[in-house]
Amino acid sequence: MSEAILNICSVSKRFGDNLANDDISLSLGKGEIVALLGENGAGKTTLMSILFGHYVPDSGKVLVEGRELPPGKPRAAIRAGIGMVHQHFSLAPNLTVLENVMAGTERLWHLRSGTSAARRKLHRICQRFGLTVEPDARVGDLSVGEQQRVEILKALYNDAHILVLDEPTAVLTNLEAERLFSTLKDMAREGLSLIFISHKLDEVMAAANRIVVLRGGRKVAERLAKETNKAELAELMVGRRVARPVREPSTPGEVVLKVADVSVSIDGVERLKSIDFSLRAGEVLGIIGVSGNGQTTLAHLLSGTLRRDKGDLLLFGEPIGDLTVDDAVRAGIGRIPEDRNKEGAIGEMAIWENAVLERLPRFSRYGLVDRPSGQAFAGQIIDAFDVRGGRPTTRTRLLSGGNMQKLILGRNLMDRPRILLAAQPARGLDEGAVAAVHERLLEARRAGTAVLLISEDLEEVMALADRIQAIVNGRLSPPIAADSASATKLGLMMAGEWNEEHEVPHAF
Amino acid sequence: MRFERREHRSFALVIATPVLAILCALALAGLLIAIAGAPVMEAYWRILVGAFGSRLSATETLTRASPLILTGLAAAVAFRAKLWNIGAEGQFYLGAIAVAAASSHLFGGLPPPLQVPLLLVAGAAAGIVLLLVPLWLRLRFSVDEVVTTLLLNFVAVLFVSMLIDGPLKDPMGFGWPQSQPVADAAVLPKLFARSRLHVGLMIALVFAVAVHLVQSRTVFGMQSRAAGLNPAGAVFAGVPLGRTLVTVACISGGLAGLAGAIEVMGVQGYVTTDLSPGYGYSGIVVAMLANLHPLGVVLAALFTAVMFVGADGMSRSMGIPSYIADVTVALSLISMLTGVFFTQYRIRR
Amino acid sequence: MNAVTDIFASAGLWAAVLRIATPLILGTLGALLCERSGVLNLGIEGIMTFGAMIGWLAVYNGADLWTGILVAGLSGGIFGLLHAGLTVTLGLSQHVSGLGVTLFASSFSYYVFRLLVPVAGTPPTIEPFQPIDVPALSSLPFLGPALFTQTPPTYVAILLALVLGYVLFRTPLGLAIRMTGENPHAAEAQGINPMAIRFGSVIVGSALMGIGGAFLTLSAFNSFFPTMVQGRGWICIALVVFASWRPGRALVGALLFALFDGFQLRLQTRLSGVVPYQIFLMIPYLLSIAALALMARRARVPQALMQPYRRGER
Amino acid sequence: VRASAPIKVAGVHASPVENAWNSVLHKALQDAAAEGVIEYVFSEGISGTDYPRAMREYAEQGAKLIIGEAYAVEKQAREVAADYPETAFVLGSSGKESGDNFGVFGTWNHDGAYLAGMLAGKMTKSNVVGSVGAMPIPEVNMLINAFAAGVKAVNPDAKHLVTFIGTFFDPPKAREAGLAQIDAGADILFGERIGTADAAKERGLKSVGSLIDYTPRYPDTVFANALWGFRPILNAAIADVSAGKPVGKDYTAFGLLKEGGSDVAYVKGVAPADAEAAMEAKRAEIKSGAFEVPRITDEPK
Ligand SMILES: Nc1ncnc2c1ncn2[C@@H]1O[C@H](COP(=O)(O)OP(=O)(O)OP(=O)(O)O)[C@@H](O)[C@H]1O
Ligand SMILES: Nc1ncnc2c1ncn2[C@@H]1O[C@H](COP(=O)(O)OP(=O)(O)OP(=O)(O)O)[C@@H](O)[C@H]1O
Ligand SMILES: [Mg+2]
Ligand SMILES: [Mg+2]
Repeated sequence: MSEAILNICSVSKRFGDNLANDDISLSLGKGEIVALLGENGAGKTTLMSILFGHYVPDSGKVLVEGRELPPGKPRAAIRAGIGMVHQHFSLAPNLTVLENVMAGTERLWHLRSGTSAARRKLHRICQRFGLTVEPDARVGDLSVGEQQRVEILKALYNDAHILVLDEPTAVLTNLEAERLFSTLKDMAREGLSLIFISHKLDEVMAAANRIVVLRGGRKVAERLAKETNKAELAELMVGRRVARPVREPSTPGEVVLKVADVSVSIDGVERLKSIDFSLRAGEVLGIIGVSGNGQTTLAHLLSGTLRRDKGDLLLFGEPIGDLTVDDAVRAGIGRIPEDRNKEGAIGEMAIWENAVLERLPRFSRYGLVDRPSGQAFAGQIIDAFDVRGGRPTTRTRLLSGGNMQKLILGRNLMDRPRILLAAQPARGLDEGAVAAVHERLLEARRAGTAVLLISEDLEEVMALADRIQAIVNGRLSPPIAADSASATKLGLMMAGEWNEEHEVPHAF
Repeated sequence: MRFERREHRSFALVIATPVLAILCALALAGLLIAIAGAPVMEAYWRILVGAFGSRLSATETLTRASPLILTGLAAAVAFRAKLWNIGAEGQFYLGAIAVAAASSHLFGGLPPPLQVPLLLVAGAAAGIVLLLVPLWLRLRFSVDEVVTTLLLNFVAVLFVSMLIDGPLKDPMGFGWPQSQPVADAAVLPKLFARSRLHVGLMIALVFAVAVHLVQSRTVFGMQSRAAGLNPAGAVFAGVPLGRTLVTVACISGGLAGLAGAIEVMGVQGYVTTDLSPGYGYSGIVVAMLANLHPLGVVLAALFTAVMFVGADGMSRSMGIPSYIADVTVALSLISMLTGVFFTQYRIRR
Repeated sequence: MNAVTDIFASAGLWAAVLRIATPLILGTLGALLCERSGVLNLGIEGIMTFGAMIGWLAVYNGADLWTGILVAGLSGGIFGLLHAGLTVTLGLSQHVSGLGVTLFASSFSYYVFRLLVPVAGTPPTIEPFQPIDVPALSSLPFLGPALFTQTPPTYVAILLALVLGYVLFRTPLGLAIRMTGENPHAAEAQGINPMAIRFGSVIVGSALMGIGGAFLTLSAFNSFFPTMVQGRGWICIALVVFASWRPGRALVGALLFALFDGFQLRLQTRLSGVVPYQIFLMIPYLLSIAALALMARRARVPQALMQPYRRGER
Repeated sequence: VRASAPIKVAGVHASPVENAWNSVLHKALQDAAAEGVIEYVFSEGISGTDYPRAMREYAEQGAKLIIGEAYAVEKQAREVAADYPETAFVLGSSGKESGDNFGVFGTWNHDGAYLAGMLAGKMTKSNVVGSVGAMPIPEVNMLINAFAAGVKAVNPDAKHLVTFIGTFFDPPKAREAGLAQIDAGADILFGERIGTADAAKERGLKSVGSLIDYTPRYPDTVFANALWGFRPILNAAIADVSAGKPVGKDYTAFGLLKEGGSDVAYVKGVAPADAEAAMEAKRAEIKSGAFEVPRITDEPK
């Protein structure tokens, strides 16, 4: 490792009362891969946004090859060779790949865009790093993985030699993530320097040379990858020893939910094809699958927001036709949506309103909302589930992701649901929060709740589920017992390799 | 420089900002008055006198505020649910013409206690129908309603113009394009003799309180707010999105149509194409001034009416061009909007 | 039916179409530029009014016609600055600010006009733009009188439509504008300053609106009347939608609308009172709504239209 | 008019005072004020909603006579008058007077239009003349019908085209309407709306103006005008007010040619001499009451 190419020196940044970055220093060598690790809200994105000029730091500076970057100027950062792949994609969906890549790269007042030269350059970069995309495709038509590639291409096209990736794998499938990391390693060998942010310790251990841990806005540790291990990193992040809980043996009860031969189409595309499964009281059934294969549809169907085309849903042995949200709530089905910001909570509403919104019949009389009892309910959730950062009347937007997830769990688990539907319950959460969520799910299982766990995280499913089924291209595999599962076996299942029939897996 | 959202607003700020905004608008208007060569201080005094100085001016201010409260509520209700109804002007006109048509062709013979409510309902219904079209386009084709509701305003006024030039033309109107008048039994009672102030003001106030209660206390109010803030979240929580939006549209369009109805039944007696001096459009600004709060709408409508009637009267007593009234209203609306912004955000370096 | 073919065969109709279309072309291009950058500008009706007034006033006070156009453009730009300040800097809701600008700009122009031109009788006149013949082309049979004897601003307007099309789709600046209208966060991540782009687009777009208004008093007519813009600004807003945010189609849309109008005026002289004139006036609005319904699915609306952009806010 | 302290007169104009009709009132009032006969204040661009308030405010401010137009507010205007019996109201109206203090007047300059039509009928070479109007309302209809009747009286074969532009305030549109009529063959235009003469001017043709004298504005184009004068009506109203007589009557007649209210103003020598002579003869007949121009308020075809 040679000279440091990038130095972040004593950067601090305050948002209101919140010290998001507190005197953080960081350096990056040529060809090095540094992983930035930390809990939700630790300040990782903030630090990278300062580096890229989105935010102006309150104090401190950024040096690239010894020269100081002017603060708050993304242009200057780009010129200095910094490329950033944002946590939330920043692409214009109606423009083509080439347009997205080219925008802002030429002098604005040029009389003509150098489209053909740009096309050639993009092609060269694609070749060199093995990132193929169609330059004239409309970005909105691309898959998430392809969009991720466009984000990286944007940075490379600007001749970035320092590449920053903020949670690049959060939305990628395992396969895509693996491919991404092998590309990143190639890049490092070619002399690019990289910083990436991730909550997934496996990735971090596999890809990074060096790991920097932030906690509460401060840098708390810096380790070489070869000198540390996952357990230590988890502890450094959270500040205490965390262990994910594991399920203890139990005997499941009667079947509470049976899905028989159900198909669902959306916009004319059949998303679920004749699926069958049953769920028993006191068990966790894990459904795994690469995203895009129908688990979102399945979650929506059972949440009561989709209609089925054929087949039967049997709740406690009774066929119920189509399930509506009201039915679901009344029947004691708790629902944890996969996207907590979009579906799980309404940020601008108060915590108590989010707590009661889906169960308004219980908290209203003659069409009038019973505010006191709603607020009392929210107070109970806050106490029982350790929701930090707000009172019942606080705007929900102000909660961090982890605390918002606790609120959602709480409103569903407060009433001891008979069935709990949990879609990606720990996605994007840090180690501490993941452990807390898992603990709650297992607690519900102990209390006799039937838990349907839909997840892309194999480790999570293996730790929590009693039985596992895979969903591939809208079809559901037969269940296997979790004890007989291994990562390889599950990987095969997710690729559609199960015994009865041979399906072509969803192309990605 | 950037703006940061205030999580807490001090009471002093909430009071001080609008005061500052009004002062700012008055200062600018004063500049224009001075350019016209009139004494500025006296002009300010005349604005006050023009708005409250006599029984006439006070009742006129309230008369003008009445339809503004209703159109302001129409916008506030819709905007809360993120239904961008820019079409209150058109709904106002359809409400008005529906009243005129219904009174002269359907209910004309009925006694007041029957006819008045029926006509109010007819006016509201017409407003609703006009708003349901863009809502349908939005729900069915995801067409943005800002542009469609805006465009339908012009269609509605042309449609009214066609009716009062044709089937609804008043045969006693000496050929002028105006509708048949509402029946005598349909005229809203006056609140004071020798004034134009009519019970429409009471109707508007009742609706402001009703809308406030509905929004803050009822299940529907909470659901419509959720639908506006985050449709996906609302659907997940079991809010029937389409039904909620349709209900919101019915309230919003109905209020705008009602505004047209009371204006015809309380003030004008028949419909012409200049029945509204932009009540629908001003209603939107009124709603924004009120931060979409129904009770705030009452204050904002009063403020707008005071500014207009006061400045209009001032122009007459000072002999300066009467356009100063609209200029003053526009200036005060713009500076109030800016002021409201600064109660929500602070400047940070 | 004979009447109809007669009308379409007359060069006068086509010449009228270009004339009627000119202010609409300019206004539509202005609104289109604003919307491409993500800002709806409902101030157009007022800005056109003010442009019509101030352009005329400048010429009345001795400026030459092109200076009048320039002054109208500048004044439009200033109102654009106001609108951009309210919607881009402060992030206030765009339709509300736009309605505010219209209310202010139109009443302010009447006020200024009345102060500076105290009336007795009809307002004074200026010597407006005269039609110029395009050399060679204007002597073509039919086509010459139909298309090539217009006043200079008409040619300029058509040229501007082509230029704006080129700028938006062939230059780096245009790409930056489109990206800002689609996703300002993406633009910023590429080193583009979305605030600056929006400011620039709104100012230039509003300047075009001002010039469109000035055409009414400096070419289509020779004096200013309060309320003479008569809803042309709103038609432009409709035309932008009809044109699905493309300058070339905006040109076609404006010409089509002008064709309706010119045709309607000619048809009336032959069959007056058969169809209520209001029907003709409704057509452009209804067509725009229909066009919206047809293409909304294809989602070519600038995705960030009407969404305020605030740096550092998620 | 007696020379006494000027009485206070207020003008309430629904349109901006550029509008030809309002400008006739406005000018007459300004002139009277300049002569010291009255003290004149006015408001313009007053919408229907605000109109009654403007009337009331002027009444409360002590205006003795209020001049304006009741067309869009016939009912309310009478209510206001009833509420202010001390104030005299004389308003342009298609309706009847009411009470002691609410007088009305119509705009009857059709005599002049008829006479201008007689000139135009003899001048047209294409045998087609055209009229551009705002909307088919009675007073506009009456005017255009009278012009057409004048044309037909001297040239029964002439064709008469009519266009309504659907608005009172769009000069560019009136010009387009005029051009459309020229394209349809008209070579003399009767412009009820300003803008029409611009079309004639552009094509080097002749045009007839209405209400006010457009000849100074279009010297080579407008050769005749169907003038309407408000001064006789105003004088009559002022006289009544000063004398303390009720104004609740119809003042229209003061605006007729017979009473010197309206007239034709034409540029001598543009029309053929015999046409001018015939027209002058008819004018004398109208003055003497021997001939009355038909008043037809149906929409012209
Ligand atoms: N735009 C903002 N306005 C106000 N506060 C902010 C803003 N952005 C970040 N913060 C604050 O800064 C802190 C750090 O946020 P940041 O996004 O950097 O966290 P992070 O480490 O990236 O978390 P995650 O792992 O969830 O992405 C947060 O706790 C938050 O309070
Ligand atoms: N625009 C903002 N203004 C104020 N505070 C903000 C803003 N954005 C985020 N925050 C605060 O930042 C903190 C962390 O936010 P952040 O979005 O990083 O949470 P998170 O845990 O990373 O969620 P997720 O895991 O879903 O990304 C929260 O306390 C939140 O209130
Ligand atoms: Mg996060
Ligand atoms: Mg982050």
